[in-house]
Amino acid sequence: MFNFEITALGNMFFGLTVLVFVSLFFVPNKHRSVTLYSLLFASLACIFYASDLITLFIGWEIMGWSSYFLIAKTADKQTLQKYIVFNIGGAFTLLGAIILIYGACGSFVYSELDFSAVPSGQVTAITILLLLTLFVKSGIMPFHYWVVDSYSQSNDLFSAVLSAIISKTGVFAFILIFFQIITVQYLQTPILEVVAWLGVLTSIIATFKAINEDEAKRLLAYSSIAQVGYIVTILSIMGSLSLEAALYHTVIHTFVKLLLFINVAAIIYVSKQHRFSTLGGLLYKYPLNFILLVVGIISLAGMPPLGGFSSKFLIYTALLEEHKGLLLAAVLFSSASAFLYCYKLVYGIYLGQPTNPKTEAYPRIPLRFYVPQILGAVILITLGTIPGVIVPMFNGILGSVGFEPVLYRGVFVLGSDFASFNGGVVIGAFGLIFVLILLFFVRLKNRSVKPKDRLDISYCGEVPRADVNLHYGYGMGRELSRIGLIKMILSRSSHALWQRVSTLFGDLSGITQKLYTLSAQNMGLVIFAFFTILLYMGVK
Amino acid sequence: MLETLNQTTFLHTVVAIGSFTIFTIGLVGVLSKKNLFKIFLSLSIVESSLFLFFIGSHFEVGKAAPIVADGIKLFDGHMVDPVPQAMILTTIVIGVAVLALSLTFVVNYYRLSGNIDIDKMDELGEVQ
Amino acid sequence: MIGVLIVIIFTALTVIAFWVVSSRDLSSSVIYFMAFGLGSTVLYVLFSAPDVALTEAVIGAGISGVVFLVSLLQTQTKEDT
Amino acid sequence: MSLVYFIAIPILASFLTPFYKNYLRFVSVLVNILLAGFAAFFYSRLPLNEFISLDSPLSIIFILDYVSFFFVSLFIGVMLFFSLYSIKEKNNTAVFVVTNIFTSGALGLILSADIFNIYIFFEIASISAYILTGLNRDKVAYSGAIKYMIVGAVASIFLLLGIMLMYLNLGYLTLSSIGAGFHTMDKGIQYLVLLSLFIGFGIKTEILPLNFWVADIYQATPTKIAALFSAVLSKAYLFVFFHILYTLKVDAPALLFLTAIGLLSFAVAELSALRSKDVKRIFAYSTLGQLGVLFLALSSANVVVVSGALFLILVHSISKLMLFFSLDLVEKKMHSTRVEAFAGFRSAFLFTIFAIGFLSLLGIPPFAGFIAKLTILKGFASMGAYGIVGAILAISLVEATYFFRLLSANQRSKKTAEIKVPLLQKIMLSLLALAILYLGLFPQGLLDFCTDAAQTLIQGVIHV
Repeated sequence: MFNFEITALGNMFFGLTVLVFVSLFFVPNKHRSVTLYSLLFASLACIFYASDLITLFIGWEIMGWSSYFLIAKTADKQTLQKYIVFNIGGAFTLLGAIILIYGACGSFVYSELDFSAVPSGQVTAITILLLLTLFVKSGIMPFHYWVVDSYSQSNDLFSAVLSAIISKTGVFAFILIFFQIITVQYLQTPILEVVAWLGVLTSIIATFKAINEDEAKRLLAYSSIAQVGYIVTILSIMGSLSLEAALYHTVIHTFVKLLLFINVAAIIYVSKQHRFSTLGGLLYKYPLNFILLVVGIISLAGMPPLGGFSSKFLIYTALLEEHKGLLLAAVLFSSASAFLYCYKLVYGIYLGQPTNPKTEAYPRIPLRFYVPQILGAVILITLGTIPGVIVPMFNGILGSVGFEPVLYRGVFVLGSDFASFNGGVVIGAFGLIFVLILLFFVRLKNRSVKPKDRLDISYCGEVPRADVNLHYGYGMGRELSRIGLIKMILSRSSHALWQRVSTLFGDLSGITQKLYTLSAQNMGLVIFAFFTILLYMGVK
Repeated sequence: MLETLNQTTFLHTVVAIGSFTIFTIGLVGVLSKKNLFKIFLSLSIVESSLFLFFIGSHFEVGKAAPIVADGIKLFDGHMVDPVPQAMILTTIVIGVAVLALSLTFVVNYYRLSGNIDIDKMDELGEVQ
Repeated sequence: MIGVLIVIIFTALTVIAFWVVSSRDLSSSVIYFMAFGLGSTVLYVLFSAPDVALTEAVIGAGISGVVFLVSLLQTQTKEDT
Repeated sequence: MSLVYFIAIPILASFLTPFYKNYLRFVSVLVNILLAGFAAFFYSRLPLNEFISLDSPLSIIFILDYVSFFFVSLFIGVMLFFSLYSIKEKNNTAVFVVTNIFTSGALGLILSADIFNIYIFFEIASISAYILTGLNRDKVAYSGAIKYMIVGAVASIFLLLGIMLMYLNLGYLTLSSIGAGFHTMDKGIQYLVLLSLFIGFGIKTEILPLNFWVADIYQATPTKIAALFSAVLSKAYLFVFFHILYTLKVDAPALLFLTAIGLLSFAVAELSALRSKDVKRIFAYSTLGQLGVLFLALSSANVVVVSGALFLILVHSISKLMLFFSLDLVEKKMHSTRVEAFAGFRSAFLFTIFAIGFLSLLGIPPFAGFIAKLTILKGFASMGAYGIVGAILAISLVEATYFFRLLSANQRSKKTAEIKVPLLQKIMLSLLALAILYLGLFPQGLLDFCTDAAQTLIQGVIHV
């Protein structure tokens, strides 16, 4: 039953898991359940090191239900129902795919699976089922309903786990299954084409949803969906460079989301506020937190000089190399729009006027919140400076999956024959510019005027009342909805559909329930009617 | 005329038709009557019709009762097959046991609820 | 001869069964039921099944009838409808 | 040593009750331990046929082959568990009198290999079930019992009809001879016989159009007894039905029909549970659903699927025992089995037990239900019946929704009462939970036995 195998791919994901779990261990948390977290950890190990599909499935399911119990304490009824329907449903499609694979190949063990003799229709069915599973776990668009609510309503620590690790299991399984088990030549390109576009559309839609979001954790959840969307898009190209890009982005995104979720969690912990409209102006109170956030969002937006740029660079070059111009444009569009919500994080929480009068009374952030953040920041900065340092690990994975590594083995230089950049030079240049700007502002500081209270806007023409929300984050993104396409994206909500489906099933259930309350006599009538019908059918 | 009446095949037909009629009457009683006593009476009649059918279908004209008397040591071709009779004996006894039990329940139910109408038994069902 | 008897008794049993089911008065229903038991006893005798006949007479007609009557006494004797 | 002891000892134990009225609960435990000893004794002597009186075509035969041994040991285990679990209930002699008869009825059903004995034990088991339903002695219980008796009487009428038709046409009662001669019968009669058997057993095995009474009966029955119905009674009828069916070697369309009925049964039952507001009824619906799966799996005539079904029977029995017994504890404290009451208790132990039971029923690893489900699905995959695989998985999703709804209701709501589980109950329930976990992690030994049993079942009773 339980068969394990240590692989380079498993090592990478498991390494990420260990780092995330260990650093999160320091974070204070009200709902700390050691049993459930260790179960979750064990299940992740089970997924990453499995050597047959059953072990993978066991890990997958344990991950599903242990996360459920972790969420259940804080989430509301509907969120939980969505979570369970999507995740158990996803697991069952995985089981269905596994059973199909067993029917086709007669085995569960990775190394014994051979799809060369399997009819292509069956391979397509298997592929679609597996993709459904992966899409559900990583929240690709039509299957993302559960993600945002679950991320935002679970406790702050677990949101980080969900986004940093659990959404990556989908990526892991994608690489494992489509790069290693069902190898490239058996996969139909139309499916991959669809997957690529689904991924990129997901990232665009999620980005705009994020911009319009007023709740910090929901914003991060949408951002997480968008980022995993890139990964799926780039994976679906199925080339060496794209695989390395996907792996790189996985690593970056794990630490970015670890950093950002814990960063926000720290603010929520001290302020008990989780909406941008009730936060703001915390820069001078929590400067360290602010700096860490900046590190996180620079990486999230994929700007040089931090780690995010390295992975985005690889993604763009991979798309260019395969001549996927349209996809590249879409990714660039979504990536550029991501600046908007990144800015919202900075402004909404740290800049502007504090909207909440209690701001002065907020306590200090416990130091333990900084452990995962600093870990993330150090890694992101390192990967920005010496981006080539983890390339050997990726090359090892590519080798084990049967692909030719294409990335250079330099430390400062990241890139393939196609394009490359020197992380040291980039960070040096940006560092210089940064220092210059800093000096400029330090000079300006003496001349700036400090406001006395939040309503003191002495340079404006009018004097606002106390109930006017002056916060910039309040209503941000509202103007965007004037643009037709974006308005369409924003106005669509899964809620109504979900409501309709659950009402439908409830009504059906009500009808069948009526049957089970038949009186004894009607029961007898049913029995004899059934007997007569069968008799009639038999006689005929 | 009377000769044909005495033939086994004819008798079997009579038994089949007769017991089927009684079965149907009982069945209609079970399904249409609202009084619990009536339902259990009808069930007994349905059962009895089955017994009649079984014993009757096994009977062949001219065969004696399967009783091993002084001279006869073995069951043979002149006797009716004893197995169905043994079966029916057992079944009748079981039937009465079940009947007594069900009537106990009916009486007890009546004492608690003052009702022996099957349509008024609404204690069970989905809570809302 | 036996054929005629069997036909007659079956007819009678059918009628009695109908009475059992259709009678308004529950106690007369039970009486009819006992009569039904006796009728089938005769049939069992005709079918060369004296042991079944005995059992039916004592248990099928006798005891069940009594059980019915006793429980009727404890409840009501008229059918409501 | 004779197989009759399996039936005689429990029935004697309850008939001799006046001699040890106050100690019957201990006697019941002893009886069940004794039976377990017998089972262990017979294990090395499988398979076993035993004739009582007369020669082969007419004699009373008991057989104990792999599959009946599986059921016998399962039932003895369940009854032993039940008697140990309720050993502290001093004033409840009536339960033990009836459960002992119930045991012997169920064991008799499993062991007897001639069709009339099957009828007799069918009735014995049914009668004890009627009495058990009425045990609470209130309006609800009596009305449930009356309903049960009417439906049960209809079932036994159909079974009797089938048996009579078979005997009239073949002159045999033993299963093996009937199996050998069945196909010499007229086609129409064959169909009628099968139909009567299907209706008779279908009512008792709680299969779709014939199972509309079940939820009410479970609701009326004392909660712990409902566990016995779910774990023992329905399984006994199920086994006997398929034992007869495979012995008669029915043709493929008939089996396909049963498969369809099983699937439909599964779907409708799970759908009904979705909106139910009474936990006991939800468990009843879930039992119906699982019986649908069993029906569907057992009618596949495939060794792998059937062995998975046997595994599922064991797992389902354990899970339902666990769930109903825990629900009984909840009911005692909250005086209700409604969902609100279920949501209101506080007990980490009971919550864990419920969670394990639910996950196992859903077939979610690492619990034993997963192995059963996997084996069944694997078997269907090897038959190429992917449609059934998909249907089972889709319906299981519905099942997951309501089970997790219950769990989250408890986890999220305001707690009104703390339940302290007594030590004995705690130990017993943990044993069941551990068994589920153990079977989920190390299923191989049991699976091997199930494969043997499945082969025996599919082969039918062979003429000796």
